[in-house]
Amino acid sequence: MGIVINGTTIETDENGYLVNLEDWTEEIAGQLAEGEEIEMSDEHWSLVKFLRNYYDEYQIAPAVKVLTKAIAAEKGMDKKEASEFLYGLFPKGPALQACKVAGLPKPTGCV
Amino acid sequence: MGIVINGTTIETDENGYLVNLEDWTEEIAGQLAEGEEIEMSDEHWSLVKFLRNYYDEYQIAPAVKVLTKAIAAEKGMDKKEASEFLYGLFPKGPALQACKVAGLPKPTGCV
Amino acid sequence: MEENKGASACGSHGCSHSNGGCGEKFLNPTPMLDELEKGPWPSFVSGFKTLAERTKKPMLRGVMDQLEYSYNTKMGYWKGGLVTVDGYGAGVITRYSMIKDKIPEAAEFHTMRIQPPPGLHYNTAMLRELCDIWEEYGSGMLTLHGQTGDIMLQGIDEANVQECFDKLNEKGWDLGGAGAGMRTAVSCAGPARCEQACYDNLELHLHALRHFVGQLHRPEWNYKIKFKFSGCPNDCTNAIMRSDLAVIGTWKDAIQVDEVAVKEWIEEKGVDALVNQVINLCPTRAISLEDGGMKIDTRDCVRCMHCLNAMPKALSPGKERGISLLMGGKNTLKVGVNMGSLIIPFMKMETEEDREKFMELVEEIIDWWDDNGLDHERIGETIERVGLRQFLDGVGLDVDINQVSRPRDNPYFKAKY
Amino acid sequence: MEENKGASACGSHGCSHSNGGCGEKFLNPTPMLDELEKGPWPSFVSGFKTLAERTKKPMLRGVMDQLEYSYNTKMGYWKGGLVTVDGYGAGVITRYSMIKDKIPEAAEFHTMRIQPPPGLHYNTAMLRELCDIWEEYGSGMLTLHGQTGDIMLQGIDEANVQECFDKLNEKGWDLGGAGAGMRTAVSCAGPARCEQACYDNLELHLHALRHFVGQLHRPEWNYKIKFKFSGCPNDCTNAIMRSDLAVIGTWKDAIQVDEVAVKEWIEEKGVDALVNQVINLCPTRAISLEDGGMKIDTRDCVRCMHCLNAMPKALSPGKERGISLLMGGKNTLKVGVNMGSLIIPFMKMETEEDREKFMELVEEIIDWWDDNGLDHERIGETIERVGLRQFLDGVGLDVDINQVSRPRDNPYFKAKY
Amino acid sequence: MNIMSSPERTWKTIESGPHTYKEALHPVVINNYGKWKYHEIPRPGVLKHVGESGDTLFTVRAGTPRQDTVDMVRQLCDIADRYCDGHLRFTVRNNVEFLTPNGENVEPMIRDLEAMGFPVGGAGNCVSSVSHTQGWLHCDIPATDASGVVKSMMDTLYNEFKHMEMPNKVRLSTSCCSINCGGQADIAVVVKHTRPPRINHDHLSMICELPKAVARCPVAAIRPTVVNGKRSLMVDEAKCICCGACFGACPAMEINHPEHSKFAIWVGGKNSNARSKPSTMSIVAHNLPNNPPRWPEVTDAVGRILTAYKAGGRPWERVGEWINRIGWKRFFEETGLTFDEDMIDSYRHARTTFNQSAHVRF
Amino acid sequence: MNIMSSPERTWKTIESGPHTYKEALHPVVINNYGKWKYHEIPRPGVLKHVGESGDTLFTVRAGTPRQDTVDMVRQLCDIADRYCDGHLRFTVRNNVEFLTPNGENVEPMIRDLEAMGFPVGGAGNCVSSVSHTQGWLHCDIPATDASGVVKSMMDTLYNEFKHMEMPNKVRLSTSCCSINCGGQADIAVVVKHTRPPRINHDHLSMICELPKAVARCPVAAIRPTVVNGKRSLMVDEAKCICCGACFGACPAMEINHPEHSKFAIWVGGKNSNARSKPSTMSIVAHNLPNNPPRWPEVTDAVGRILTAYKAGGRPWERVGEWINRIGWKRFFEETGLTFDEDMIDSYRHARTTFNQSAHVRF
Ligand code: SRM
Ligand code: SRM
Ligand code: SRM
Ligand code: SF4
Ligand code: SF4
Ligand code: SF4
Ligand code: SF4
Ligand code: SF4
Ligand code: SF4
Ligand code: SF4
Ligand code: SF4
Repeated sequence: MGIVINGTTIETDENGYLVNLEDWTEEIAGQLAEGEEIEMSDEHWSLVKFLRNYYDEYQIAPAVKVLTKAIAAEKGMDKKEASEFLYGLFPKGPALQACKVAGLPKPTGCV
Repeated sequence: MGIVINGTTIETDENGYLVNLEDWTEEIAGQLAEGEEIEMSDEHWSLVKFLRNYYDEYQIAPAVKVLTKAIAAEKGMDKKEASEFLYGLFPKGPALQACKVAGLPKPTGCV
Repeated sequence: MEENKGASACGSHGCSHSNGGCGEKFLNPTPMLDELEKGPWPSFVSGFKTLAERTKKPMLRGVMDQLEYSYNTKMGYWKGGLVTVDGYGAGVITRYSMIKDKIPEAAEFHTMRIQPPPGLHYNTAMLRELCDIWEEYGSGMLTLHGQTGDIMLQGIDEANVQECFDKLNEKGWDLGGAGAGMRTAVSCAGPARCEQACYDNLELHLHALRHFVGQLHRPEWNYKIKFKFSGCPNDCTNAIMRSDLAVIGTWKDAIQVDEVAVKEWIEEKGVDALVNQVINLCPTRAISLEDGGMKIDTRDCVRCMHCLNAMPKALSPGKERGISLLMGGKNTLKVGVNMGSLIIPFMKMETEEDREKFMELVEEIIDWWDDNGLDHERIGETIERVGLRQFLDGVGLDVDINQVSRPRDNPYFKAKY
Repeated sequence: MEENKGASACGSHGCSHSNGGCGEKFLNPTPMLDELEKGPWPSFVSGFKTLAERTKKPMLRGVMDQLEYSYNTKMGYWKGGLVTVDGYGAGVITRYSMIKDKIPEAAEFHTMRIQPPPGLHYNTAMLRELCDIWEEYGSGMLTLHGQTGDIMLQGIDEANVQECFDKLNEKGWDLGGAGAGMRTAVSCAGPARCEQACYDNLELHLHALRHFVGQLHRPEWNYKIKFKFSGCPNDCTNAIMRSDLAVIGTWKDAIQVDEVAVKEWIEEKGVDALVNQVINLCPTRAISLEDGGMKIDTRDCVRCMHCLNAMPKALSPGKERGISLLMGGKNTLKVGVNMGSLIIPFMKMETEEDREKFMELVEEIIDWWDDNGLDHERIGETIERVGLRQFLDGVGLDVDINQVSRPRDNPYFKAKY
Repeated sequence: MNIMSSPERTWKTIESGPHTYKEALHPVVINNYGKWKYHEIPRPGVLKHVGESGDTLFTVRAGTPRQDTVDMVRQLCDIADRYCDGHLRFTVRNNVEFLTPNGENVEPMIRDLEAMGFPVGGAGNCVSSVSHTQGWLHCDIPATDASGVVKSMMDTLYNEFKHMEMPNKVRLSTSCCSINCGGQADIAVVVKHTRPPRINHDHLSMICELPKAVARCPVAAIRPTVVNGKRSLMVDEAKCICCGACFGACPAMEINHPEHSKFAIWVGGKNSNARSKPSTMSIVAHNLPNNPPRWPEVTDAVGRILTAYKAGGRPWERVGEWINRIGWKRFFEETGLTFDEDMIDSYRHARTTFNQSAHVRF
Repeated sequence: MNIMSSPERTWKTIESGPHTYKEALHPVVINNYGKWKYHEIPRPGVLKHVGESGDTLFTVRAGTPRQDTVDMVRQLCDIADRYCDGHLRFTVRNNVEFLTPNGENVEPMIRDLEAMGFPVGGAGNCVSSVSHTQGWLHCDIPATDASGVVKSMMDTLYNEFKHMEMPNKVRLSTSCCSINCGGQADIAVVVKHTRPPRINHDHLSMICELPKAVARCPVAAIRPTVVNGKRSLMVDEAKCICCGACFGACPAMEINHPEHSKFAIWVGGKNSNARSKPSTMSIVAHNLPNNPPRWPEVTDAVGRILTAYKAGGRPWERVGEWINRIGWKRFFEETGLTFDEDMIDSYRHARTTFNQSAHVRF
């Protein structure tokens, strides 16, 4: 399947992830978020930036634990609050939704 | 104690080893050999060269095993013959006599 | 036919039916699978066929076709993905087919893991409810139970997941664990039926999994954590090997002995049997033969359970009961299989306060692992890598000789000086 | 006095005697050592004093002074060096004092390691000979025996070493091992006195150490190799832990049972004792209680020796006797202590041919280690590092289930495909 | 935490965790909760529990395929409603248990269950159901179908499930990859890969997080490389121990193979603390072919082990304890299996499996 | 090989190896060689051997200091000449044994030996002599004097040597550094360094082969450095496990310290295969001071262990087997010693010492 941007079809897999990661743009991110019924705020975009920077540096998506700790540290929350904040931003979870919107590879081994 | 070369006393320990390894010269080697009642031949000098080169490269004296294998390889002997050849050259053993003549550190841990 | 591979072919026998069965049957031919309908043991294939022919769900036909294909090619064709419900990051095992072009009816086949009641105790109302909802939204296939302890509702489209969950949740069911978080737990029958149970494992199971419900649903640890709750050291839940946190009931005082029943046992079975089947099998020689009878030296007993198992009428666990906590069990991945090791030799486990105190301890333990563990490292691997002593220090637990089978046999540590 | 430190001071009490005793005594005061003359156990200090006062050897006075100094400072002051005899690279343990300026009479104190007869069997002629030579050339102190198995003749000047050795050699004595070569061996009393001996360990000891005499005297391996020869699995030489090559006598067939003696034992000690002291202590439950008597299931017996030890009149080793070879024992250095592991479950060891065949095998083993071992790595360390299977392959030995306590519990190997 | 995100959703999630259990307990169970005195096994598949109160409760256990259907579960519920006042449970080993205080219900219940195809048995000293996993039906990394292996095995072991003729309980497990989700057991049949992974470079560069795959390898056999201009990985086959961990991290590391993914058989696993400490399993056969639909080589080997154990085990010895008494040498002789050099441990702690004694078997 | 090198030397070396033994054997021994039937221990320190022929042989065992003199050996020879036709032997544990077929020689021999200060005993279920090493008398790396420790201990254990009141044999050993040349024993007293080595940089650069010292360290704690312009080494104290291996390779790595080189006590070593497999020792006390000339803290601890074992051990249990039955917890309670966190293994294979069971002691 795919999403259409300016008449071009960008290929996505059955979970809506980009098949070719180089296709990512902020515009595409917005479309991916729409598909998840997520309204992007500054907090959302801040998280997307964090994810993309992390991936650039390490070539892996951050584990949810890493993400949660980063948010807790930045916002002065405990781990539980940070987790709830994260799921507030992305109700179906950082793996499923945040990484998708950020254009990172689809995480495996979450079973 | 020491040995005297050209009027200079070169310090040696109670086993006759050079205290300062930089003092070594072929002349000193000859004197050390004399002290052991060893008449230096080409074979002896060849072994001394091997020892000094090895020490320069590795900063340790070759284990007797290494020495024996090297001789066996060079002369086409088996290990037993090489060992006997070695003790023929230096009757009290490569550790005690050959390393001393070659100006290497006194081996430890031979107990 | 090969030219029909864009449509659903009639399984392996090459029939040209498209998106349909063969003849009047709903299902395509599955000769390999059919072999497994023979023989006396109940056949999962027969069960699947019956269900499919009755409900005529295309997903069932697709799954059967793909399974048949696997049996022929000796390869698997499912791949992972990410499907979940609102607010949860785990609990649905996503499965997309790698050969959906070949078998489109098997394109998706997700599983919902559902937490059962502790001890796998049910009444028929619960089960009928579960079945009705599952037949409505899913395939009708289910596993009772998954090895970790879940009810596995196998086979649902992504489109139906949220609604199915809502219906189940309404009836008291909740998703089970997956990913790097708390997993669903298992309890043995416990005090509901077993005379050996040394604590209320069913209640502790419920308490613990409610305590960690957030981390079960929204995994965020290094890797998974599993609890298993066995009522006694027979360990009928295989807790020691199959859980990171093995809670095993035990006792501190003497085995309760019914002398009359002991005599009856000996009269029935004989002194040879007493020696060969009981005395000689005590691992620490706590039991001696004394004038044709048995004497148990309590201080040598390690609560292995054998004599109680051999003489159930005559012997019972002591009165001072509680739990031992063993940690670090896991299977073979990476470092090889590990049995759990004893961390807490004994804790009382009778009251609500006892359970709360235990939860606080487990929180400490998990925090330490969260801070010190590497990615994808089980807690047992972390303890081994970092050191048991460092773990105990880090969690604030006392050193106890029961934590080791022996003190070290090497002098290689730097003592205080 | 401090100003006399260039000369030999009168030990720790500061007496001003120079190179002489205190008063009419030859020895200087040694108050710390004197403490060890008290109490009922034989005192090495008393022995030393008696010898020194009789022989008035300065070396003895020096050694006593230095030992006293060590007792006061809690430090040792000997250092190594290289002293040997012609044609040998090992056998004399060189000791020079690090404080010869302070205690010049202790400047040198070398030890000659001498190989004893196998089984430490002596006649008085041998020992008197040894003592006479040692008193003439050395200190007169000796150790019977060193832990590896040598007679240690402690305390000789370098100047006397060659001549002393020649005199000893003339009488049938030879130097023992040191350094990276074959070491002196130990045998238990063996068939000379022990009813449990399953092979002639004294003869094999002699044979083996003669076979490797060259590598004992001229070390050229990675590190040391030790043999120990125990006549049975009681292992009275501690072979399993204290040797690289532990040769332990054993048997293949059934334990020989004298039924009459068994009955007598039971009559004397009782059935309770039979159960508690024999049956319940068999490690593999090979022995059962049967109608008040014992039944040994030969196939379950692992030749541990216990029942034979408990009932020496009634039970004896089987008739089909030989040796097991265990390898890899060592103490704690670097990798921690290792017991030897079983490499050859059984070899006949009766004839000269048997002994020759065993020597060939050991040569193969040592060659493999020589080729694959790292510097200062015991053969057991090499086998562990490289792998037991690679060792067996490399030496041409058959794989045998007895070599392991169990097959592997992990699937982590690459099988043939 | 309460979640409400989908606009058309009306239900508000209740994170309830495990289902409650008290309503699942039979009144007689509730009355004797924690006050049971002893039990007996009056006949195969039937347990009789006696409380301190004198109350008795009967448990009738029956085998199920584990891979069930709603139809099958409803049948079980019918039985429970008819004989057990609507109460039943499942065992950790996937058997179903029906609980009744009425002794006279036992016989007819057994008849009905057997008629439905559910064999009554699995209690006491017998072969119970096989702990097993999902295989080709659902898992993303299986090399076989555990359920098919189980059906094949239990067809041959049916009578051992229904009678009590073993020295002690026999626990079997089957798993579809080396991870062995089925667990440690008296006898386990587990997939064993024999060949290193073949890397699908196209997939890898597209779908995998390369550093994660590298980190999964316990022996550092995976290295980065470039293939067709894209970052990829390569496997040092000399180092690879065929563990399959990389496949779990990244499906492009294809270790499954129709021919080279075989079966191994393991024995001696024990989780209980009875007598000896719990023990892990040891490998006793491998390179057995993956032969659906009946896997004959596998069932044959399991059969030989069980035959020898049944004949030679002493009362209360588990399979591993029987082996410890008779020795591994005799185990291989009596089962006709072969000890080979691959069975010598070469992984971490291998040293500790050497026979560091003169305890020897002939 | 025959060697003749020193000009004034007349003897030509005969590489004979071990001294021959046949001439050392008593005629009765020769006649019954390999044909002994059984033995008894009729009284402490006396063994009676009976051959298949009916011949009997008595062995009288006496303790020696191991660190002997020619005077002492001649005394022993006098005894042997007087009572044993000139035959004697030494045990692997440094006791002396006198062999005679004449029963009437036993009593007077014992009297003479005791009069000379050689205690008769050490056979059967008692505390035998202590296996020990050279210490400050001769070794180049000792932190204590093993012979002094032995004299002190055996003074307190004298009666246990002379009687048979223990559950089984008790083997003791003492070693002067962590290498433990004295071996694994029921109870061992071994030096344990507690502080990393202090490097004598002057000596090091002069006398040591630096790479050899680096290679000796099992935890890679030694690194090259430059001190005063010369190549030298440094120790990472955080990594160092105080093993002392570097000291053996190079005396400039000074790990011995009058205060920080202490004693540890170990129990449960067993070399025999009787009953249980051979076992290594476990540490049960450490940080005991090195207090010549009587080492009271050490002898006290050993005494407490022996008292508890003597009181609580069952027939045939070695110290380690007694502990396995009663449990480590009770061992520490009954001996008054303290289990501490340093006793938890942290070295290779530590995992295998965790208690992987629910076997627990209270
Ligand atoms: C129902 C069940 C617990 C549950 O909540 O599901 C259960 C129930 C009982 N177990 Fe169990 N065990 C159950 C799984 C286990 C397991 C786990 C497993 O099957 O994988 C184990 C550990 C196995 C292992 O070691 O790996 C287990 C190890 C034992 C033992 C120890 C056996 C031994 O000697 O090693 C006993 C003692 C005995 O046999 O009397 C025991 C005893 C019992 C008793 C007799 C307890 C009692 O007093 O009522 C129960 C009936 C046993 C029977 O069926 O023979 N139970 N028991 C499980 C039935 C499994 C099945 O369907 O066959
Ligand atoms: C479904 C189930 C087998 C079954 O048919 O019952 C299962 C199936 C999988 N297991 Fe498992 N494991 C299941 C119980 C176990 C158990 C047994 C237990 O929990 O009692 C173990 C051994 C205990 C343990 O945790 O080690 C187990 C050890 C593993 C491992 C290895 C963990 C290790 O440290 O060694 C993995 C690998 C991983 O986590 O990446 C794994 C991974 C997996 C994955 C997620 C592999 C994958 O790549 O997808 C499988 C998903 C199959 C699927 O399609 O649903 N599974 N797995 C069990 C979970 C059902 C449930 O929730 O009730
Ligand atoms: C003389 C000696 C062998 C030698 O050639 O020197 C010897 C001789 C005998 N030993 Fe031993 N053993 C001797 C050192 C050993 C050692 C090594 C040691 O002392 O370090 C061991 C291994 C100890 C260990 O396990 O670490 C040893 C483990 C045994 C055993 C097994 C004990 C056990 O149950 O674990 C027996 C069996 C017995 O006690 O009946 C035994 C039995 C015997 C018998 C009874 C054999 C016989 O039938 O004649 C001999 C007299 C025993 C006695 O003194 O009580 N011997 N025996 C050693 C005397 C040492 C001493 O002076 O005290
Ligand atoms: S673990 Fe113990 S309490 Fe639980 S069912 Fe088994 S025997 Fe009963
Ligand atoms: S429970 Fe086990 S350890 Fe305790 S007395 Fe009984 S058999 Fe022995
Ligand atoms: S090892 Fe065996 S043969 Fe040798 S003395 Fe000891 S009991 Fe006798
Ligand atoms: S020698 Fe040991 S294993 Fe053999 S029957 Fe006797 S006690 Fe048992
Ligand atoms: S054993 Fe392997 S293939 Fe089978 S369910 Fe578990 S992870 Fe999947
Ligand atoms: S199969 Fe295992 S050992 Fe081989 S490359 Fe993959 S992770 Fe590494
Ligand atoms: S134990 Fe240490 S100090 Fe004592 S003799 Fe052996 S190496 Fe030397
Ligand atoms: S004492 Fe041991 S660990 Fe410390 S530096 Fe020396 S060799 Fe290394």
